[in-house]
Amino acid sequence: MSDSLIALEHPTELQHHFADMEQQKSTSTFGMWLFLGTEIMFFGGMFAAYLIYRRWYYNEFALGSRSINIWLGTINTMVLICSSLTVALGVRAAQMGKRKLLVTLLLITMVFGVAFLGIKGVEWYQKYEEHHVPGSSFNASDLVSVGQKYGVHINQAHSQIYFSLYFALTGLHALHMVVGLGIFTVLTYFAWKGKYTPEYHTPIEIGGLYWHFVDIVWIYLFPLLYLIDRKPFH
Amino acid sequence: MGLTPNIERLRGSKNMFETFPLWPVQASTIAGQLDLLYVFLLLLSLVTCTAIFTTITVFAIKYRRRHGREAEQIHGSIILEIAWSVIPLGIFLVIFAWGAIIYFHERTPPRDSTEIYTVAKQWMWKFQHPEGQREINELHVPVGRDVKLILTSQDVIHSFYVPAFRIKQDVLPGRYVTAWFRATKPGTYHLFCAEYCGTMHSGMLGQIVVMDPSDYQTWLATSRTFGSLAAAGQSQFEQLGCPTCHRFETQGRGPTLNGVYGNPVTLEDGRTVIADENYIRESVLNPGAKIVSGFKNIMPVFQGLVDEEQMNELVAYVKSLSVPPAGSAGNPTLIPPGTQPQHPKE
Amino acid sequence: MAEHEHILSARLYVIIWAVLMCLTVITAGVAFIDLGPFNTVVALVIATFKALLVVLIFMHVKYTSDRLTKTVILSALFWLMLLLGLSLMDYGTRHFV
Amino acid sequence: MATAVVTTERENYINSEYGIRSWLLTTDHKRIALLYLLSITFFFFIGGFFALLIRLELLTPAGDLVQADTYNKLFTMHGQIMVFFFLIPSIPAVLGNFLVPMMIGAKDLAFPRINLLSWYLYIFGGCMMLHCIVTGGVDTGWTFYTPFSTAFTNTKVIEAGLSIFIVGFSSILTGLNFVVSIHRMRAPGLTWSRLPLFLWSIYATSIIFLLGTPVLAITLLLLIFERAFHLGIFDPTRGGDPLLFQHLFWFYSHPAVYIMILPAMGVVSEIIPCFSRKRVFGYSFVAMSSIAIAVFGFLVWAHHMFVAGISLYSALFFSILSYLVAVPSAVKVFNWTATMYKGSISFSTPMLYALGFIGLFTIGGLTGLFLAALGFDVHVTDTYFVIAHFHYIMVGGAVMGYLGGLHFWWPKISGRMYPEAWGRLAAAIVFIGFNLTFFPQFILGYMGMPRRYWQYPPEFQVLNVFSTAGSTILAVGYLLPMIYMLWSLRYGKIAGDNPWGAAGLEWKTASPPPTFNFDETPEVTWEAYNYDEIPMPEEVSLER
Repeated sequence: MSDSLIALEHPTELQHHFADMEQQKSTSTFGMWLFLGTEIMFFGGMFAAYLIYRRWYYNEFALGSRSINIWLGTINTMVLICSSLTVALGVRAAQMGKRKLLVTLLLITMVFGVAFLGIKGVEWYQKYEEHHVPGSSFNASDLVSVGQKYGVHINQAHSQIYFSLYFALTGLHALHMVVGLGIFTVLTYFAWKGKYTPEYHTPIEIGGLYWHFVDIVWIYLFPLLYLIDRKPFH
Repeated sequence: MGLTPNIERLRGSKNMFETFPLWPVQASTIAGQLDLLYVFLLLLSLVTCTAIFTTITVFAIKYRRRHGREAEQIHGSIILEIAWSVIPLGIFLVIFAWGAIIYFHERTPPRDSTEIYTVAKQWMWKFQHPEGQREINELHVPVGRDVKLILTSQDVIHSFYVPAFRIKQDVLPGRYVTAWFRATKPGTYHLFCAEYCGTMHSGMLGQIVVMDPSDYQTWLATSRTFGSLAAAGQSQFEQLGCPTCHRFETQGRGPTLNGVYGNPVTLEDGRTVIADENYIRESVLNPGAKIVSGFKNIMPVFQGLVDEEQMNELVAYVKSLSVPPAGSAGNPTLIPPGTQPQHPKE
Repeated sequence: MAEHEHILSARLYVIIWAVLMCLTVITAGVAFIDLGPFNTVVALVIATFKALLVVLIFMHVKYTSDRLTKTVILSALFWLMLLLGLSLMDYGTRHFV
Repeated sequence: MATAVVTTERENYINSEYGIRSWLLTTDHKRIALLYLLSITFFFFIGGFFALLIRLELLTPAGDLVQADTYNKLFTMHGQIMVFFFLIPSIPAVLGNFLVPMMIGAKDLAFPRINLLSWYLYIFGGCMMLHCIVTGGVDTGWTFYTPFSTAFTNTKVIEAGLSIFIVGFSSILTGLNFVVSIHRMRAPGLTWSRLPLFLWSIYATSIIFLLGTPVLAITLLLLIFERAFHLGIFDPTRGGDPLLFQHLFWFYSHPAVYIMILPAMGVVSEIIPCFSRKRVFGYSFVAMSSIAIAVFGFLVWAHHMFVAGISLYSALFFSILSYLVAVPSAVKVFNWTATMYKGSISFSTPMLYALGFIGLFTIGGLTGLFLAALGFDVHVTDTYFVIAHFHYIMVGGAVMGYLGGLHFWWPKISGRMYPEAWGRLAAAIVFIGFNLTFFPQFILGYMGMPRRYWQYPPEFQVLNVFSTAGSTILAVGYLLPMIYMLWSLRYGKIAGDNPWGAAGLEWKTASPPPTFNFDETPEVTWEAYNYDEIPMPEEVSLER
């Protein structure tokens, strides 16, 4: 059996070990869903740490949460939701075989993705300037004095745990965004080359699934990290 | 590294099978209970293993491959499947209950135990007796008395393990855990560190010397003491300036500590906690964590200012301020808190 | 393939997008109102609702005929609950006895 | 020349292409399986070498062979290499990779390139671990307990942690490939109720890979950050809880035990019917017990922490659940035994390993019941009792299963038979050496000898000498198969397509199989283990 012969019988996108396109597609999609399942557990370990320490050190978590910029957080949430919309529309464009629209939507998605990372960077830079980055230069004395104003005791070490989880969670999320941008660059390239048709656009679909998942993680990170305690102290 | 002496000392331990023992010495009330469970489990395993291995052997011989004999195809039997799921489960639940009862017993020290504070560090054990004796890598206890160990670690996780008593408890940094035993037989027994703790983990050895009560009294009388633990705690308390706020006859800026230990405390946020050793510890090291209702958080943080042994003394002192339970081996020498003579001026 | 693939209308996507945006504003706004312990509850309920919209519509789970996808999602969530629930159980009962 | 090759030997996956590149860039699951076979064998002998050094050190009570620090590194790296670089990938990555596509009648796994990627991740992680060992090693114990690992030791925790983190992704991807393939790539007619039990157990294992490994990954990442930046998440002096690390660690690492044992159970479930010429007794119960073990396995992790300072109530809860997970294991043992009833049993090497597996796994499982009993666990946890128990499961169980499987499928993999007499001899040596090594450790443990001890009180010496003696026998037992299997590659008898007269799709293709496994996609019309319909090959039928 020669490879060229197989290629003649099969659509070019069909890999040799699948019987037909249908099988190939359902296999890839299922694979991505399983991968997203493992991703849930990946973040799950940190959620466990978060829940335990939030219960132990509520005041530190509350004041830590207040010290991060809710406006940037909200805008970023919106940016991600917009990008999810463009991805969803992009998949639709692929389903309908609109190549130009697909490329445009993918590019817009990536712009949103970059914007998200940019805003995230601004937020992190603010934290860096406030010495809220865990490590040797960590200093939460500003939070201690805020705490004193409200009659709440703040232990700096415990504040550091909040910021550690904040940076670990947002950092890991940002890493997923970067990976997503990488995937989308490749997808855009092939979309531009016209590789995706109404019959074959599985990569767009599973790339989209990944992007939406990263969006969902953020949908939870936003309230958990930014909205712990914004209500006025009595 | 002081290891060889430890090993030498262990050589002196008296044992029935000095060179080739197969059963550990029973020297505590729990040891007997545990050995009984062990014997039960051993017999159970023996029966199970014999049954399974005999069946396999018999099958292997009887149904070995021979000419002219074909295997008989059997698909299975629901009844058998249910039987050999449910019957083991029943047996398992018995073992669970038995083990759980012993565990519950091990984890709940009798109320009137003698309390010995233990600090583990790389790679030694330090003991503080209520009467003030201090020991390193050696603990003297009398036969027949309940001894509660209040353990903490100065660095990494260790584990307090006395095989002859069948007790083991991981010793964690940053918090107190407890273990207890009642020795039944005079002798010298191994104390091992059972949780890996670094280079000299296997050198973190000690011994528990169990003595007849009269010998123990002699030992108490002849060994050097620094005054009772609670009294040492009291002087710590004063040196650190605690009485400034924690007053006894009048309400100070901090809550009074009379009768706090062992009782519920209402916190600022409405929660109620029992003031146990860990609560006292946390309230000294990180006072802001749990503010007593009606008080402000003005107490300085003592994290890093008191070491583990001083901490133990303070805890012992605060505990002595509560009326000791009946029959407790408390400290008769301590001045009743209400009659505290002096308070340093503010 | 294409015949049993749902192509949803762009309108639906935009509506869902608008709902998500509104919910984001609401959840940020509600955080400033004192609801006692319910602040967290409200925030998480809104987040879950948003996540559901994304999963069901944007990720097409509502329209898929494949039960396996749903099984994967549910089992991953179940396992997450195991991890969180059983480890929190230890923390929740440490001060008993 | 080409015609000569064709006439003497069919084209198969081994001779279809030549050259290093054709191996290093292959996407053929069978070639990847061989790559794994080579790499895990390498790590097995490194880990085994450390084990021998450990046993030699323990020959005498005083620490006189190596320094204390060296000893601590030895047992740490023995554990890490054996667990993460040998046991976890052993059966899944070698036999699983080789067999899963063939057993489901597919040309390859669902994602062949990801399969190759997971081997490269394994090699990358492995090289990192080797580098770590060569440049100083790590001495935390394979469990990495905090705060020792984060704040006290000055060995290479970060590098070791990273290497395991990377290998973790290798196993996630392998598991992903298996689950997707078993769901989506089965041949026509191969329903779930016709699946070989090996696939059921690989499927169950993959569930653990997928849902457990990510938690280990994130835990190690947090550990690395904690060590690098002193965040305080696991550090009690900064308000963290060291027990949180243990919870997260064991959430993966307890199920990881089932990653090791489940595939071995799958292997045994293939071997016993084949050499008894019988259907498996209670097929559906054996299949479901694999799934039950995988699920219940996630509910019992804190039984590693009964004396660690967890709450009394969660200890009770985790103890009772630990008994629940024992039931499906017991069910398997009973069903295997019943499978032999009225069979036609031959004692070929794979069968010897399978019988050895049942014996050793029974002992390992029963002592697991001891350990799940709370009060009992207090006395023997962190002693040699635990060491003996888990070696009975991991070495007596998993490695016996792995060796049994390797012998069973060796004719398929290589197209040659190994020398049967040597095979039986090695199986016997392994069995004897194993028991001599590890049985005394149960007694040592109950006597109170703690694990990870470089030196020990002299009353423990006699049993330790037995154990060390046993370990040298065991080493011989492991070296033998390596030698005669290499020998058989050249001099072994040519194996037919189905030398055992075994059921299962993998035996319906050539040995060694062609690149795409089957010349045409098979259609399954029979139940698994239809031994009444398969003729017994002549040489097997004569053998006793």
